[in-house]
Amino acid sequence: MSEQKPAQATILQSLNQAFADAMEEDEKVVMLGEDVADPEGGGVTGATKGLSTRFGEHRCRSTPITEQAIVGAAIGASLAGYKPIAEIMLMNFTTVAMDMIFNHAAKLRYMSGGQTNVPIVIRTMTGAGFGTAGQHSDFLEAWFAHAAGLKVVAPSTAEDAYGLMRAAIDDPDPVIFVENMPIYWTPMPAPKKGHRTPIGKARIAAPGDDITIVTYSGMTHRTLGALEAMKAAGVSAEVIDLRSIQPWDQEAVFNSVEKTGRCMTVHEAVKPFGVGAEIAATVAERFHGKLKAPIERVASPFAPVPFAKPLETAFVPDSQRIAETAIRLVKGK
Amino acid sequence: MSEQKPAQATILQSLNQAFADAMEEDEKVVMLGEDVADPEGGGVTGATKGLSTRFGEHRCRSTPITEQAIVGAAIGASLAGYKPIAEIMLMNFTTVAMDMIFNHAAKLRYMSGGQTNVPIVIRTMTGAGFGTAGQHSDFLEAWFAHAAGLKVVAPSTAEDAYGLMRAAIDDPDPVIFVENMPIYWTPMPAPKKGHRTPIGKARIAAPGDDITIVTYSGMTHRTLGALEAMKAAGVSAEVIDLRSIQPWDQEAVFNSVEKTGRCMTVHEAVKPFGVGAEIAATVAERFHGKLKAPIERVASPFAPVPFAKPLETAFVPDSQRIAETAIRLVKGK
Amino acid sequence: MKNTFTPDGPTQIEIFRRMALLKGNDERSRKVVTAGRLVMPYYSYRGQEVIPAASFVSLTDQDYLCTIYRGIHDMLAKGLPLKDLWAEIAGREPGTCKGKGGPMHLTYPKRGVMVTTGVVGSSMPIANGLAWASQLSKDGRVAVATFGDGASNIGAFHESLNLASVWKLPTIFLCQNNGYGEHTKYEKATSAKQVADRAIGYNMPGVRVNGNDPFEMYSAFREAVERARAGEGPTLIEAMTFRFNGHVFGDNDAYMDPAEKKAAMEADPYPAFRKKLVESGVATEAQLAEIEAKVEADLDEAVNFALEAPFADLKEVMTDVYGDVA
Amino acid sequence: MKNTFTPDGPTQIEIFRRMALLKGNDERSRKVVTAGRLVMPYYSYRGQEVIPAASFVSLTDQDYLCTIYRGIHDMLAKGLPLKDLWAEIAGREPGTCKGKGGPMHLTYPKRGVMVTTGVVGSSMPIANGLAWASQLSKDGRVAVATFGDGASNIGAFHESLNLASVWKLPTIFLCQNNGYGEHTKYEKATSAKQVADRAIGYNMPGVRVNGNDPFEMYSAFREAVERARAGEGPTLIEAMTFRFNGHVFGDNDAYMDPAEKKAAMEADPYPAFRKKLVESGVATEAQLAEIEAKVEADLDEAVNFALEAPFADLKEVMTDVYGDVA
Ligand SMILES: Cc1ncc(C[n+]2csc(CCOP(=O)(O)OP(=O)(O)O)c2C)c(N)n1
Ligand SMILES: Cc1ncc(C[n+]2csc(CCOP(=O)(O)OP(=O)(O)O)c2C)c(N)n1
Ligand SMILES: [Mg+2]
Ligand SMILES: [Mg+2]
Repeated sequence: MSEQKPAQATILQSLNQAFADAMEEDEKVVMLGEDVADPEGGGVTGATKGLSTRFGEHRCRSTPITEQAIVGAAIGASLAGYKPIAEIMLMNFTTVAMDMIFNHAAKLRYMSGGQTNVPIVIRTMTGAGFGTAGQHSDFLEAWFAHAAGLKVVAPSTAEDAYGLMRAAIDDPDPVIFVENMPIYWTPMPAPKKGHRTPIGKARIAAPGDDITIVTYSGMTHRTLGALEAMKAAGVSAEVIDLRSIQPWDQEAVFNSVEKTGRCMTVHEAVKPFGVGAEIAATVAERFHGKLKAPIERVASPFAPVPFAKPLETAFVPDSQRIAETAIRLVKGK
Repeated sequence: MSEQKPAQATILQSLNQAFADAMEEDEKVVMLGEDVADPEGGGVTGATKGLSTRFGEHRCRSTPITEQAIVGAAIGASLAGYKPIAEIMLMNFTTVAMDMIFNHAAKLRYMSGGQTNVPIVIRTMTGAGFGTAGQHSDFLEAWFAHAAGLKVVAPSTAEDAYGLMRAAIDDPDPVIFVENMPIYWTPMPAPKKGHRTPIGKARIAAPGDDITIVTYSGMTHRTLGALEAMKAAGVSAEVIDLRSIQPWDQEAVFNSVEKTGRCMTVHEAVKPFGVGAEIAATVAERFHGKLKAPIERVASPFAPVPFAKPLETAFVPDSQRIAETAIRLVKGK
Repeated sequence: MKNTFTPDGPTQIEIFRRMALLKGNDERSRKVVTAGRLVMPYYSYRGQEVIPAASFVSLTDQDYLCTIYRGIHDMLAKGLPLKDLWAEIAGREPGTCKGKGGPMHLTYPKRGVMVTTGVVGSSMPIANGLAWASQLSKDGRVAVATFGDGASNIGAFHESLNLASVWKLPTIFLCQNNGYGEHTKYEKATSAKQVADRAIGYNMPGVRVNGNDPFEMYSAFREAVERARAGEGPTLIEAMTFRFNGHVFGDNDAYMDPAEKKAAMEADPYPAFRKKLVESGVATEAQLAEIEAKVEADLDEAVNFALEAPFADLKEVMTDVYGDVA
Repeated sequence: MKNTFTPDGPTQIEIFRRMALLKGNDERSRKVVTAGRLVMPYYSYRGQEVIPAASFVSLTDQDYLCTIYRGIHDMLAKGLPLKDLWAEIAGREPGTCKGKGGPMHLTYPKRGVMVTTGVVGSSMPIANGLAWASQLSKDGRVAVATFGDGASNIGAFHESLNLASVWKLPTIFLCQNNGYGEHTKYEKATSAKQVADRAIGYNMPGVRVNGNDPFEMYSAFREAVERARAGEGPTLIEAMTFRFNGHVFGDNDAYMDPAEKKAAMEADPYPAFRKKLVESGVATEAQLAEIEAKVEADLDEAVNFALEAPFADLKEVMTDVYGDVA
């Protein structure tokens, strides 16, 4: 096989590419959100740069600061055959649009008995690390995953950012697309044009034998960053990057736990009633009497995100904590 | 002991009594919400009837249909020393006020470093059974329980409706108070004036030896209604009515599972990422290797609530399903 | 104020036909519910028939409607067939939504009934999206959002009117001001002297009309439609009316001034318009009686059809949650 | 329009003092951030100093303020001490919020700084609650919500102004219209010809003023305060201004017309007012220079204090989540 150095891209670039490719291929794909068009800078992080220039401001349209109206407009246009991508700048601001998302986007297919559907993508950024404190950094994917009718994805690589975005745009139902800011600018292997990452399929980010670590989004990288310390302690972990949270890939997790006999979860969202609980409960039920260790959940402490740098740093799970937990579960206290 | 027939009251009456007693004792207790004052009927179900007549419309005030403004007004008044009880008529409409609840009520104490706090109660009704379909019947307590800074309670008896409401009003932090409509009008033993049900303490609704069933709100009654069938099958279940969901009484649940060696959860909210997941994950971790059966979660299917009566009925867990699950877990398939 | 447009004779008769259909349907609904033949939360619109009847004659089947729990009059005026309606509110399988939506979530895209919401205010943001689609497709469709006076105080109203205006969307915001939101009187909830005043804040035309006057209603709505189709943007119409049966059928009217209710019911627009049609020679008594008889016959058929229809299979609880899952 | 109220000489000097404090603080903040001595998201308010400086001289320490991420000028004008501010934005233990709130969530109840929100529009619903408390307590306090032009399009604005009006709350809605919300120009986001027009829809007084003119600003705000204290209800004030440093410090201004920015900066209200004070004989050059020197000295002290102060113990991550839990 040829040893070509693979092309590199960041998640941000890959998203931008996914938008451009989808809009190029299907004129029904449209985009709306605060500052998304080029006269407004093509998005606060530049994720949508170039799109309005290339496809017209009618297809990539900046909105007022008005999240209910943004999601409502996306829903309505989707009912008429469009495939809107709506940006809610930060995940905490989805709270302003929660009625549109939960009572409407998620339910119109069901309540109409299948006569209508809402093929929209709602992209939203989040993640601690920039000192934006209590109202700009929360992970709320567990809420959306608890809402029948919604799908929820959260990529950790450039390939999956592209592939999941394309799959989300194709999808006949509303998809919440969670973007983690701290990993936005990291160069990674670039996606191939047209690539789709199927929604609901996990990825084995690292193979291993002693414990299955289920994670997603930015925490995938911190988990991978913990592997060396684990290895040094003689622990071989299989890291599963869920990619999709609703639905989540039970088969992949089960297959792995079947092999390792141990499981833990890692996410940045606070622990109680988080995504880890659903995974732990499901795995524990399925592997009753067969697990070699209890399932632990590594997550942020049950508090808002603090501002001060040392506190913010302590808040988010780090590789050391992940490694320690895995080692303890495999090797005992 | 004397065998006096205890006085009876409904949850609705007990709530009304709790409001009246609290407003009588503390003039800082105020009430706001749609139609809550007497000229507007004292609440759509009459829960607040008589209060504005007795304490003045300035203390029990009807609002426009404007949930963000309602919760905002409650937050603001609480920052100035009042203890507002805000009604959001139905739990699905909390989505409209989610920013105020999650980004503000829950976090102001933390973000201010403890300088301010938000002692408000947000009461809200929900529950399937009245043919109100997809946007009026959802249980969203798992969302609120995932939010650091909020407390969440959901009584199943008249005594606890009163006792938890008084405790919630006393509480220095925001409390989400979940009321289940189908059990509103059932006569039950009446609360004693001044009674407090401590937040965070569960109640053993029925003692038993073979399995611990953790439930709350209306499902407590359906679980109790399943006991006879279990008994007939030779299964003795301990029913724990959580009463508080955030925080939840781990000690009570652990003590019970220690005894029974088995656990299941029952709630009306949809199963994935629901409250049952947190309980199951926590119990499974704590009792690793010691459980006699896997922990199962009885809950509504992952769908919006349908309108048609037979479908709505099939949607909500019933006593039969609860009994069957418990019997299967204890007796094997 | 003189009306800009006047419905011609056939249009007047068509308005009457829709009013008769709406009125008949409401009366039948209350009868069937009262008799216990059907159990549902019923938000009677009796008294508000003129608004959609006189308005929607200016729409086509391709135009979009987003309405609310109190919206069966809107849907019928937009063309939702009676049988589909009745089977749905009875929760039966042949209902528009297989019985899964019920009276608060009726949907019928074939006639443009795109969304019925049970959340106050939420018809408006979605109507904008439909209007945006029309603007993108350049297909000339308009999107109508109906809502109540109480809904004019909620955030979604504000965001929607603002967006519609800056985007120049072909959305028509049709406020049915019946003087109450649940049990709360307009004045106690709504700061604007009239809802139409709020249009100034969105730099869009706003007009208050007598929603019980078919001519005024027809003219105002048609103006809005023409403006929307011409790409001139949205309009806010506040149509004054009254709900004869309180908020939800069966509530008691204790919160209402009896005199106010009596006066409103005496001014029932239905007999008034009926009389006017005959007196002006636009229609004969016999013609109108025939329309009414047809409504009753259609209702008989629809109600019977619905109440004899089967419920959907229980497995429908789990279908239509997602499109790609069986 | 003639101003109803005119600040007397000492009040003019006090307004200037606050302007000098605000301007000095903003300049220092950008300097400290640029030098890398402090890392934070910084929303510069340079150019908007007149608004709170000329307004809040009519408030007492007991009056309430709810402000936003771009609100450090508001807080300082309301009396937040510099040391508490700087320690907080540096994330240190002696900060107002022990470093847990940071620049977007500064709180200082001792001077009525009750809430600083990072969510657009969310200052308003909470200010109403504080105003309701004043109304209940009959203590004459007013509650001020500040917000931007962009925020005037969000649902919370609408709900808040409506509730304040129907409840006759002593809330003052102070819109600081700097022509942009993030990178979006006013006209592209806001349908109202002027935000003040929206007051009509709430049947409350609404006024647009030159927010860079201390006299106009003083008069309009004082009128609102007197109205609120007299129990006559809320006021909407739209104060026209400009932010000299874009949305968040460090963004590039590509979305802005350079000529527009240049003109605005040339019309900097600070030197203009300074000159006017001297020319009108209200203050001497020496007096003003002394005020400015004091600001610089206080800033030196505050910055040094903050940057030398310790961070809070890591256990603070888990305190202040609930009041009854250790
Ligand atoms: C967001 C929200 N809050 C509260 C309710 C409960 N509710 C249902 S109808 C209604 C009154 C609405 O009044 P109006 O908008 O005037 O419409 P009308 O019922 O008079 O036609 C209320 C408060 C709701 N459905 N949605
Ligand atoms: C609900 C919500 N949506 C989006 C944002 C992101 N955001 C922060 S500031 C801002 C612009 C606000 O503009 P304006 O109200 O004019 O205030 P200014 O920043 O100009 O002072 C936006 C969109 C937010 N904080 N909250
Ligand atoms: Mg009404
Ligand atoms: Mg602005």
